Amino acid sequence: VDVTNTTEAAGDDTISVFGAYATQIEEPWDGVIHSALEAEQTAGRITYEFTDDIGYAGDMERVLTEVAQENQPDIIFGDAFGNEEAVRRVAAQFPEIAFVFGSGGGPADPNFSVFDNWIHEPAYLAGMLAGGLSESGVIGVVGGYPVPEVNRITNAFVAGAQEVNPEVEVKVTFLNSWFDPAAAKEAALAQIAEGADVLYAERFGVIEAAAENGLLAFGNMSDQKELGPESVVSSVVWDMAPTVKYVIDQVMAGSYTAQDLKDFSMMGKGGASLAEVNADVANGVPQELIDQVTAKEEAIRTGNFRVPINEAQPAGAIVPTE
Amino acid sequence: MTFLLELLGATLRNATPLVYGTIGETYSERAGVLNLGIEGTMYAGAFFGFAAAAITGSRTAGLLAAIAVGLAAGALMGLLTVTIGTNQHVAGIGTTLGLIGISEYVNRLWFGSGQGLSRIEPYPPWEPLGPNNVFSQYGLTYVAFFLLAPLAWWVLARTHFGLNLRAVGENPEAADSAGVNVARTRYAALMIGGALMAVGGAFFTLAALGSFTLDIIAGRGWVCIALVIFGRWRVWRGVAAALLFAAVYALQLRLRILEEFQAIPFELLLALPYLVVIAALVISGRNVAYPGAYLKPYRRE
Amino acid sequence: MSEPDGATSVLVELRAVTKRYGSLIANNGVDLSLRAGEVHGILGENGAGKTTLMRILYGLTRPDQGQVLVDGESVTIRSPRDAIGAGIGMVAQHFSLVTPMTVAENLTLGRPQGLLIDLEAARAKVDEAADRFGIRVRADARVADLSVGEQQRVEILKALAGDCRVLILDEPTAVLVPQEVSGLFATLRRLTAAGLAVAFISHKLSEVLDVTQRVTVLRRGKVVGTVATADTDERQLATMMVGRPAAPAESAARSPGDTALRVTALDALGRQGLAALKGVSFSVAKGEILGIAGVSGNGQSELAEVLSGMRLPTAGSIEIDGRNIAGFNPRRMMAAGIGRIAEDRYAAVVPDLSVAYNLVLEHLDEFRRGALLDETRIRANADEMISRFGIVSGPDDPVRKLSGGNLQKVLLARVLSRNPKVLMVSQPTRGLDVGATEYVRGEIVAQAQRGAGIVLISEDLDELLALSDRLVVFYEGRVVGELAAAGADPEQLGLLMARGSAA
Amino acid sequence: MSIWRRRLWLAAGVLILTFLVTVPFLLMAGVNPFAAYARFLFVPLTSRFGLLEVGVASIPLLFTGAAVALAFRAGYWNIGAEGQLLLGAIAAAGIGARVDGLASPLALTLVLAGGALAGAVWALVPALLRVRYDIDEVVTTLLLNPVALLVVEGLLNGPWRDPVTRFPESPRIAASAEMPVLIPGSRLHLGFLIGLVIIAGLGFVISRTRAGLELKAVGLSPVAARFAGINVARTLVAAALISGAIAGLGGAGEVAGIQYRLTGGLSAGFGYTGIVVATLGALRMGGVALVALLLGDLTVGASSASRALGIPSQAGDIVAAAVLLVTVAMVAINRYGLRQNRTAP
Ligand SMILES: Nc1ncnc2c1ncn2[C@@H]1O[C@H](COP(=O)(O)OP(=O)(O)OP(=O)(O)O)[C@@H](O)[C@H]1O
Ligand SMILES: Nc1ncnc2c1ncn2[C@@H]1O[C@H](COP(=O)(O)OP(=O)(O)OP(=O)(O)O)[C@@H](O)[C@H]1O
Ligand SMILES: [Mg+2]
Ligand SMILES: [Mg+2]
Repeated sequence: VDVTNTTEAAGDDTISVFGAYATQIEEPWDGVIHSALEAEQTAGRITYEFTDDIGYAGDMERVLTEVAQENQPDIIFGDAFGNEEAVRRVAAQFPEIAFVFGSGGGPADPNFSVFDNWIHEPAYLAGMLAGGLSESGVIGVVGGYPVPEVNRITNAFVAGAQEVNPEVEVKVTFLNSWFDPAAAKEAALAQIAEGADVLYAERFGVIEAAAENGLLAFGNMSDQKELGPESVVSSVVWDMAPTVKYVIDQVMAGSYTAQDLKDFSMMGKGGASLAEVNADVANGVPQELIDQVTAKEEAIRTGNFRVPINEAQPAGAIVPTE
Repeated sequence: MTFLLELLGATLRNATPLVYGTIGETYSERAGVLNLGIEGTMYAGAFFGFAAAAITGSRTAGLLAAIAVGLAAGALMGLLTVTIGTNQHVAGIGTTLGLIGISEYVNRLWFGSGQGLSRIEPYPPWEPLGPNNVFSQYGLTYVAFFLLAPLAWWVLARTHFGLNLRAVGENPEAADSAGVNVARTRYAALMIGGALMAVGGAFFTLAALGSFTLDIIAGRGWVCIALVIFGRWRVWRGVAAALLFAAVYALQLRLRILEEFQAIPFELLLALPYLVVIAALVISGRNVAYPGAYLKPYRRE
Repeated sequence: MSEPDGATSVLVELRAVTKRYGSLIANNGVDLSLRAGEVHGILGENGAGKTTLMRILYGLTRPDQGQVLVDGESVTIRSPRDAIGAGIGMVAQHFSLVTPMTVAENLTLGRPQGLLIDLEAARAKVDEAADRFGIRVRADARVADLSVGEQQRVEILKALAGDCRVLILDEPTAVLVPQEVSGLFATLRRLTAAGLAVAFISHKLSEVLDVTQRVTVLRRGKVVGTVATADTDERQLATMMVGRPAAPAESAARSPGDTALRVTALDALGRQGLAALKGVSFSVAKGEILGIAGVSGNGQSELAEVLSGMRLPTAGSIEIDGRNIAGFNPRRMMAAGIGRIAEDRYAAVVPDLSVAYNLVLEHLDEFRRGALLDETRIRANADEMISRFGIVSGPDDPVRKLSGGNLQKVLLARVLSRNPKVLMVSQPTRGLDVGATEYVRGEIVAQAQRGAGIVLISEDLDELLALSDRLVVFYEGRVVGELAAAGADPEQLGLLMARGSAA
Repeated sequence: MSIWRRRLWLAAGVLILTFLVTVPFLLMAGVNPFAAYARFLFVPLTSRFGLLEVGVASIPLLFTGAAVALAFRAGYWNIGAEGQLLLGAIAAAGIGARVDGLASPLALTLVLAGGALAGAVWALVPALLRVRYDIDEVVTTLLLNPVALLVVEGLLNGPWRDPVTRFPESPRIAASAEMPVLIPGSRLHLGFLIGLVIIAGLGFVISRTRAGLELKAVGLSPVAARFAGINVARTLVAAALISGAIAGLGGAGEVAGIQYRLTGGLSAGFGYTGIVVATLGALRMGGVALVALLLGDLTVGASSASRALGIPSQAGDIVAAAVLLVTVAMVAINRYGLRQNRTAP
């Protein structure tokens, strides 16, 4: 890509980036991308504009085309889930623009790169904490839709819990909505009623249920300690900064190629992490459990342990198999 | 037994916003106006209730703000359907669209678009018998069942205002010629109804969650429209309809995570509340008539 | 024309009232005064402006010009609330009652408002009215369950509950049976004796002569004159109204032939699901008019609905040409040869469709080319019917805009153009003025002369006696008497209708 | 012609009032309201691309608007176009994935017919409940919408889940089942033409045929229609089924012309917007077409404005709501005036 060709980058060192999001940016997934790009803009490396709430009903193709034709950015970030074919069609028409999209598919030459929130590693670690902290032996997960990404982190969380406590039972509820915190809370309360005492909040609304009942919870996407200072043990954090930085560097250097950027969303490159364990939760967290998790974290980082990737839809009631 | 008691508690909690919405819509429709603005009014109540509480630090201020927004939404519906006499479907859908748009817009301008949520300390549950029983509910739930429902019924059945309200919804010509101010009565009904809907929305932000997120109402307003018709425009039947819906909703959440129900796709269980209400409507038999002046603007000549 | 003693106090006065609807002048400089203790008749043909004038007085319409004076003071009446405040009450042509509510609730509506409904006060008013004016209704009955006559009494009670001194009655007798009419008149006399003024609108000259003290006649929005009832007669009033004397309906000689319609042991349920027809049997010969007499609510409406195909009988047979058509739907009823003129004209037409379409709605099969409507023939049919039946409207006007008389003509045209074997007519002249009434009755008689068997359901005893060859009397869903119309004794007939037996 | 002058004034009034109502929000976001409006309403119409995309955006609304208008005309309050559209999409995706090897016209016909049939089937139960047991169709059609979405999601999470991406999308339909594009290089597909033909056809049927007259009679006065010998129940069921079929066809069009597969998000509430299209179009087919195009314009314009001016995306919804409300209000005022409801103080 000839960076110097674009008008905005002409005078100085900045390049232009456009964010095109299917959901509103208040939705956590796209919010993570948006925050990372805003940080880069603040740092002065890029100019950043965005449009959101494009939806899944056929508008993405038009909006991307307009963006490519009128804004002519150097890079377009966004999410392709639910609009996969349309996004790839537009990308193919504008090979001089770097398209970097959250996607379940592979990269496409010359310009279509993919990423995803590969946070199954910290999810596994959170699962270990959950398995070790649960006194009832029942933990709960409340997720949006059973899409691969959510299945992946849920299954990793369950596997982590099972490693620490093979007898653990897991309740999994999908809301069939990305936004419905009231439903999420009710789902969590139903899990609590069925015995769950540690909850994984893939969506908003779950931590509130745990907090109200004096139980423990794990946040997702960002560190959500402030939603339940005495309940949130830790959070499974996704950070797009490494991905965004890498892509911008590449484009600036004129060496951008289409690739799968998944590594940048994993723990190894800092794109995924387990938030600092919150010692203030009720009854605290036993040091040996923290040590166990820290050791596993190190093993993952060094490549000595690979968290299994399982994208099958988890059942609503996962019981230990004898 | 504990399962049933816990389910009952969850039912009451889940029914709470529906009760506010259903009674609010009942008031509007008994006065002759279908208020499809309900979804947006609940949404705006949730947001502005939250925003006011977050800014002032007072939940009471939040509740009052929600009420104010509800009154304003009702007044807007009044302007459109009573004063101007527009098509009620478009007026309601437009109001919903606009109120959701405004709430989300202001949310972004005031609370930013970054990650994480702004939070307030929500109303704690009131637990006279200690935690984790049927009577560990939010204040707004007690208000809904022990104050609002009887009061709403009493006002409709026993007060002059209630009589006027029913009359302008059944036969505005008759009410007018008896000296009832049709427009004013309809405005009052819409505004009271709007305030109730908004409080139903604020229940989520001020009590259940303590935070505002997009799509927080998630179609519950539309459900209320169906519940009102199912309840044949009676307060008590509407409350019963809300309880039925909430009970099945809470039940399916519990069944889904039981081992015995794994063979059933969870989507089917999620559909259950809707299907049960339809089935109940079929079983409970024919509909009685709509309010006589339903959907009709009143013009004197 | 001399007027009675002017010393009686004038309660309400209208001065030079003018009301325009577009280019049409509904009221043109009308003067009218209503005095304490009088029943003041207001006469005029359909569309003369009577209702408009009364609506102005009651605040339902604002006049373009002119003044309203109450007790000699000029007042502005903007709404019924103002009118009620000024002591004016009105019973409109179309009742304005909230039918799902009880009588007591209707009476409470709009009253001086406390916080709570005081139904006791309403019940007390009902009792008081029964004592003072002989108006009897059940306070806790749902209005929807009451007969039309009872509903009218509720309307009068409503006006009286507002402490009115001036009571407006717009065509109150159009919906009443003779017994009820005399009851109403008795009430009016007691009201005027108590010092009220009553404005009384009617198309029936005999009634006006019977109950009023003065009469004002309107023609095309203008006052023709006000006369003392004692000084006038039917001929003069008719001449004032239409500019010519009214001709009495004559029944020409007819010779009934074979049986056109035979109804045997017919049972049917009514609106509340209670038995409304109980073993009804009668037959009508070709060329015969059979009148169905009865106090309203004794099964005549249900009979009309059954013969229209709108209500399924639960037992019995209806035979035309020896073929049982009981249980047929409206389409097959018509195909079997029944023509229907329903009691509720507005339920028999689609008000928002044009005259032309309404005229063919019952037999669309004949006005189509394949699936398409044959607009040319529909149009031609409309033109023909409009001129043949003298309907005052264009073919494309929605029937909603038609007056009652013209609407009735549309319905007649639709049915009669088909030359039905049997014609079922219900309340054919209710609410119509003298001219329109004559016309409709003439058409019914002409159908009989053509050889149709006619079932005439009417609550107007004069009409039944004038048109019918034979009468059957309905009482509580049964046929309780059958007699020849010629020489029938109205007194006896009335007893039969009221009690089910002539003894 | 004075009627046209009136309409022109009306349109101008709508524009000006909408503008005034929404100015505060636009100023709040710090943008020039005039520039914003130019984007909202006119910019889409100034380019070939924009115009064609307005057409694309209007396609589902042509179908749902026509479906709702037809049902409402018969006095059948079908609030279920959303669910019927989804069922049509399901059928189209199911058939479309299985017609590989068939000639394109045949494949496409099967897909569309299947969509229409599925929409009609989803409309059948509420219609029967209405005419048989007098069960209110507003409740049943409304509550079946979320159920239809759950059927979609159940299929996508279950048997139809894309085996490659494991994302909840059905397998791609065969190329032969795709809607042909009307204008090369654009997305304007055959569905646009079909929608317009259906609207014209319905308009003709309603105004010119016996069935249309019966439909209107039933809608305006069911009692009088029955009295005149029209089979009211049959008319209602027919209207409901055709309405469902048209909505279903709209869903099939989205699958065959835009998405090429079943997805959970393929409808942005098109069924509900159809109610607005129908009522704002005064239940007339010409009105439906016009309003569908207007809303298509607003859809394209709103995202363009948001993107070009950096206005929060919700501004589009606010403007759309203002346009809707101001339009119905102006139409009502134009027809009835404002004074009719004045009562005594
Ligand atoms: N709301 C209205 N709009 C337009 N014209 C009207 C309206 N109301 C009445 N008119 C016209 O005013 C005239 C007088 O009507 P009005 O109802 O007062 O007559 P009427 O004497 O009461 O007739 P009837 O004996 O049939 O009751 C009619 O010719 C009618 O066309
Ligand atoms: N809203 C209206 N617009 C136009 N004309 C009207 C309106 N309302 C009534 N009219 C006219 O008023 C006249 C009389 O109306 P009214 O309601 O008194 O008729 P009616 O008493 O039912 O029938 P009839 O006058 O034959 O007895 C009719 O000719 C009708 O055309
Ligand atoms: Mg009149
Ligand atoms: Mg009349």
